[in-house]
Amino acid sequence: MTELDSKSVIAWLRLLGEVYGQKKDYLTDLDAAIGDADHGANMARGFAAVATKLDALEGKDIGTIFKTAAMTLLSTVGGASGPLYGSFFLQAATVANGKNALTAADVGAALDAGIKAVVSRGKAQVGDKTMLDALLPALAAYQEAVVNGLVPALQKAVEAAKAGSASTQPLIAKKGRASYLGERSAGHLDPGAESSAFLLDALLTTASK
Amino acid sequence: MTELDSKSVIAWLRLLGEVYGQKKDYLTDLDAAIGDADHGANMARGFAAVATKLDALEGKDIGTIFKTAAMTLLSTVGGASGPLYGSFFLQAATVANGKNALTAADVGAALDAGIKAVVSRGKAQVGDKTMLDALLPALAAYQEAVVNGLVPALQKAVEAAKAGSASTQPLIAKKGRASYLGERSAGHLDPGAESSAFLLDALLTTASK
Amino acid sequence: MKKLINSPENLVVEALHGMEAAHGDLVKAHFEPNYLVRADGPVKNKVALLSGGGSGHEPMHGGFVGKGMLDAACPGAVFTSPTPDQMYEAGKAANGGKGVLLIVKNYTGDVMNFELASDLLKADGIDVESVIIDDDVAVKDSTWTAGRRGVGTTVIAEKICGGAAEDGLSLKDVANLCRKVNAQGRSMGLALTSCTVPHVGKPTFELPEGEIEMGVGIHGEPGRTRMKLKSADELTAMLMEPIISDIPYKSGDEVLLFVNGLGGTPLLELYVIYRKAAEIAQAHGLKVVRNLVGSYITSLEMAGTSITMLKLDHDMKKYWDAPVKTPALRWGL
Amino acid sequence: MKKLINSPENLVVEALHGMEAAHGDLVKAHFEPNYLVRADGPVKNKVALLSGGGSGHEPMHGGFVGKGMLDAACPGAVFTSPTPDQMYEAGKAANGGKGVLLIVKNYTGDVMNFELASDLLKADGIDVESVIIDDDVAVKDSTWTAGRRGVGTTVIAEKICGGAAEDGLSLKDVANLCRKVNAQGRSMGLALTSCTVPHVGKPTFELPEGEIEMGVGIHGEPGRTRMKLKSADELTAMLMEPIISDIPYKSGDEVLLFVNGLGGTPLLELYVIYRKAAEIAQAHGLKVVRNLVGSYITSLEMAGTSITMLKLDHDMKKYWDAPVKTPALRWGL
Ligand SMILES: Nc1ncnc2c1ncn2[C@@H]1O[C@H](COP(=O)(O)OP(=O)(O)O)[C@@H](O)[C@H]1O
Ligand SMILES: Nc1ncnc2c1ncn2[C@@H]1O[C@H](COP(=O)(O)OP(=O)(O)O)[C@@H](O)[C@H]1O
Ligand SMILES: [Mg+2]
Ligand SMILES: [Mg+2]
Ligand SMILES: [Mg+2]
Ligand SMILES: [Mg+2]
Repeated sequence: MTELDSKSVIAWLRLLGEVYGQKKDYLTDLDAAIGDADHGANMARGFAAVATKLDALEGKDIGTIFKTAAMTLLSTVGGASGPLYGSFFLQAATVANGKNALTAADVGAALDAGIKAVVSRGKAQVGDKTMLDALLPALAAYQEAVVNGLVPALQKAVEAAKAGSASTQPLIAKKGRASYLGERSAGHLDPGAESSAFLLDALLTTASK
Repeated sequence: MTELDSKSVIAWLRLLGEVYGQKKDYLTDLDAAIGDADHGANMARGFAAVATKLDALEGKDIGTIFKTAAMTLLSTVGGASGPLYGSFFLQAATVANGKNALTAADVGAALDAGIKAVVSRGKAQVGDKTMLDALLPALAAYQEAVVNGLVPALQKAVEAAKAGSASTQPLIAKKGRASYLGERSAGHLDPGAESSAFLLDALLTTASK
Repeated sequence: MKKLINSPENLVVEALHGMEAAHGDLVKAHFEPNYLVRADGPVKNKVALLSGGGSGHEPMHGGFVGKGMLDAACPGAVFTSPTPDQMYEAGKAANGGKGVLLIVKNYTGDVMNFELASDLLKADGIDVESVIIDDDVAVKDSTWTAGRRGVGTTVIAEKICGGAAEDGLSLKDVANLCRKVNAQGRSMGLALTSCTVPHVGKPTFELPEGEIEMGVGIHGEPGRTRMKLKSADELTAMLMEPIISDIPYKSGDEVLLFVNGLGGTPLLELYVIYRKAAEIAQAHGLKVVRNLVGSYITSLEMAGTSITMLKLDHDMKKYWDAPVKTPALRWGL
Repeated sequence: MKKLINSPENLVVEALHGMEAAHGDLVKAHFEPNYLVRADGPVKNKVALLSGGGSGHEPMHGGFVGKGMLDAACPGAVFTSPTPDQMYEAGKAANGGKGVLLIVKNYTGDVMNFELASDLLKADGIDVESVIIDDDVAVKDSTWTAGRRGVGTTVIAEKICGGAAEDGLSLKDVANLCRKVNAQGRSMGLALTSCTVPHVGKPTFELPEGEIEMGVGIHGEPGRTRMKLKSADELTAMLMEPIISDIPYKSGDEVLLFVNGLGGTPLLELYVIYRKAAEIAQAHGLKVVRNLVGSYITSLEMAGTSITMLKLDHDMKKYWDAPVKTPALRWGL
């Protein structure tokens, strides 16, 4: 697949519903260690709600799909991840507005807009032990590889997201609930970084079909 | 010993402080099974309080000693056993009033008065799974053997009290907190019957010295 | 055992000091013997209400001392009836000349100790009435046994009779109202976990994961049956059934519904239960016109709930609504 | 996990139904999105107070909706911030024309969701002020981190600002008072046991016999340190020390002392703690002139306590004393 069409976007979001359903306990366990044991439930609840909207989105432009996903996440997830992933899709929607397919460059622009929205809402940066430790390196890797096309760029992005997420383990959290732990937050993966890596991984799976 | 003098009465009460201190957990465990897990603590608290009064009772008549024990038990034990053992000593005191030694017959009269007070306060009878299952048979056995003298009569009383207490195991409680359990109270010893057997056993120990 | 205490021995006295420190405008604590009285008492020409029982059921009874409810409360050791000397001194201190009503929960120990206290007070020439609360339908009622235990209706009776006493009713009338409340109130509870008596140091009973004690007593006494944990709605129905089938009522009657937490159950769960209990009452044609939801008669940290229902009449409603100002229950003042 | 629930999914909605059934005279529940508002609201020409947060901290916030306190409360899923659409609808429903004050506990999720709600309300032309409560001294304060958590001072701020709003103060003035309360309030808590989030089904953390979590958060977030259980007096001193060394005060200042239970700790123990906390405050020359003792900001069934101290001024005292009529806090009405 060289372009991501609206069918694929819907397939991606549907896959995310499944992925977060499966990873619910895993993400919650991570959150129990340095947070409040709800990240898995939050993501599962949000993307299950998104999944119920997808049939009605068949044939809509990708901007509309992203916006619907954004509003659904905003009104069902709550917590920190709700506004963050909500803002991600909301800003990604502005780039995808009116489009029925996204080129590799479009996907890069959407990721850029979405991830910047996460930065501006959460005011975190790389090294703060948040989802941005996965998302920002992934964005950079994607942009570097975008000339090779959608799937190769996504492959690089996923690798970078996974490495970035793994890199959160030794970090002391500076943002989010884990920051209350200070030094005791070190030694644990950040749940949001893991859920972000899953998000991109599912996109790669979808685009590879 | 053929008579119980006031020194021996004080020694008995002092021994009871030790006995209930040692049997505290045992009695509480029994009470936990069919009551509210405080009989051991109640008896230990009450007789520890009695023990603090004993030095000042040196040289007093046995009526005064019993009455002091009664008032102390009434104001420190609480629960069902407080008024019951309190009434026991209060009525025993009326028999012992002004006496510095109790003959075997006097001890019988004191036991009779004390145990009747327990009956009239608690309105229980043999077979209700209470301390009376130990006390009433003990009284009967004592009276039957009183012609043989203090210690032999007490030996019979203690035997009867122990047998009476053991007999409570299969019973369904009709009085006290254990009665709330109905049939579930069967299969457990009654804590008050056990504490009554200890009371008489300590008297035998004292009288045998 | 994990508790925020200094020692089991000092727990009750230290808590009394804390209550006085926190609520000195409402209650005054006395020690040796231990009791709490209204800070503005004795109230002249008002029937004095005195209750008491083992500690570990807070806020009952000490938290209900104040205008419109109790004049005095006697805390025993944890789960152990207080002693006659406490009740006697508290009764004398609370008496405003119009006599003393003793509100006694039906436990052998409480009954006998209050009996002795009543004798002592009467010997001083004080008018005394005693009312025994025995509302727990988990226990079979019978003249051959100790009868039913006194539980949730006690709280309601203390409030209603407190209102009546403030209104100037005589000792006889307040006592009769109290007897009527008892006759029209029924309760039943269940436990999800045991409590741990501080001086015992280990749980009173073992309740494995997935099991509950249906009909538990507030001292952790075993109940009707050990059974599997069910949904809140099913358990609520199991508590309501024996209450409704025992309480004297006809369709259209007004009731007060009291959903009580035993200590370790979150308020969130109590509201889930209240919702279903009110539904069930309505389905039987009962009008729930007053209610109380919260942990008012507890069993230390036991997780569980009890439901109390009282068939109301005009006076009971009026005195329930009357102003009350105590550490734990307060409105209109 | 043993809980009196039907299912983790329906817990919050069923509890809201229960609250409305029990307190229909005070609060009205709305569903999809979920929120509670005053039954007699919106109150014309009064600043509306709106708060919210994850469920599991009851009675906060829903139990504080009513005259003299909150106009609306938004419950999220258990321990999860509510969503902007809830806050937006609740804010519109509560607004009486004088604007809406959002009282937000400082958790990243709450802050971001309330930010979005504030934008939505402002877009509708409604005046909005937001105050972030961050009073938990267990957490190191720093501009480089999420800062301190919002805990017990929230309850006090809602009461005091509720009184100020009833008194007719403007949105700006109520918001500034709220900021001042936050600036003068400090809290710290400790846990003896974990809580169990219903949809997780197992305890959030393991706390072995004999160990406590000092500085725990109300969502079971780990605190400053895991340590051995000590006596109530020692632990109270360990909670009071960081509060007193951080709070701006001088000898002779008046304070409000709030001893809070986290859910599973009996009232009896809270009074033992209050006694010592008041003693310590006095030893520092502070005058404890107001107080609150009870489980008002909880963590499901967690055993533990938190202490909040607020340095009072004349207005805060006046508005604390002002009448309040909510399901969980009531006086003067
Ligand atoms: N300021 C922030 N910027 C970016 N990501 C953040 C920020 N704060 C928290 N996060 C992410 O959110 C995740 C937690 O989400 P979640 O558990 O759903 O919310 P909450 O912390 O409110 O319970 C963290 O693991 C982290 O990756
Ligand atoms: N009515 C009664 N008559 C005689 N003995 C009784 C009666 N009720 C209870 N008891 C005795 O009291 C014992 C319990 O005492 P204790 O545990 O100290 O008091 P409580 O039951 O109030 O906790 C029972 O084991 C029983 O032997
Ligand atoms: Mg979380
Ligand atoms: Mg007992
Ligand atoms: Mg007892
Ligand atoms: Mg959360």
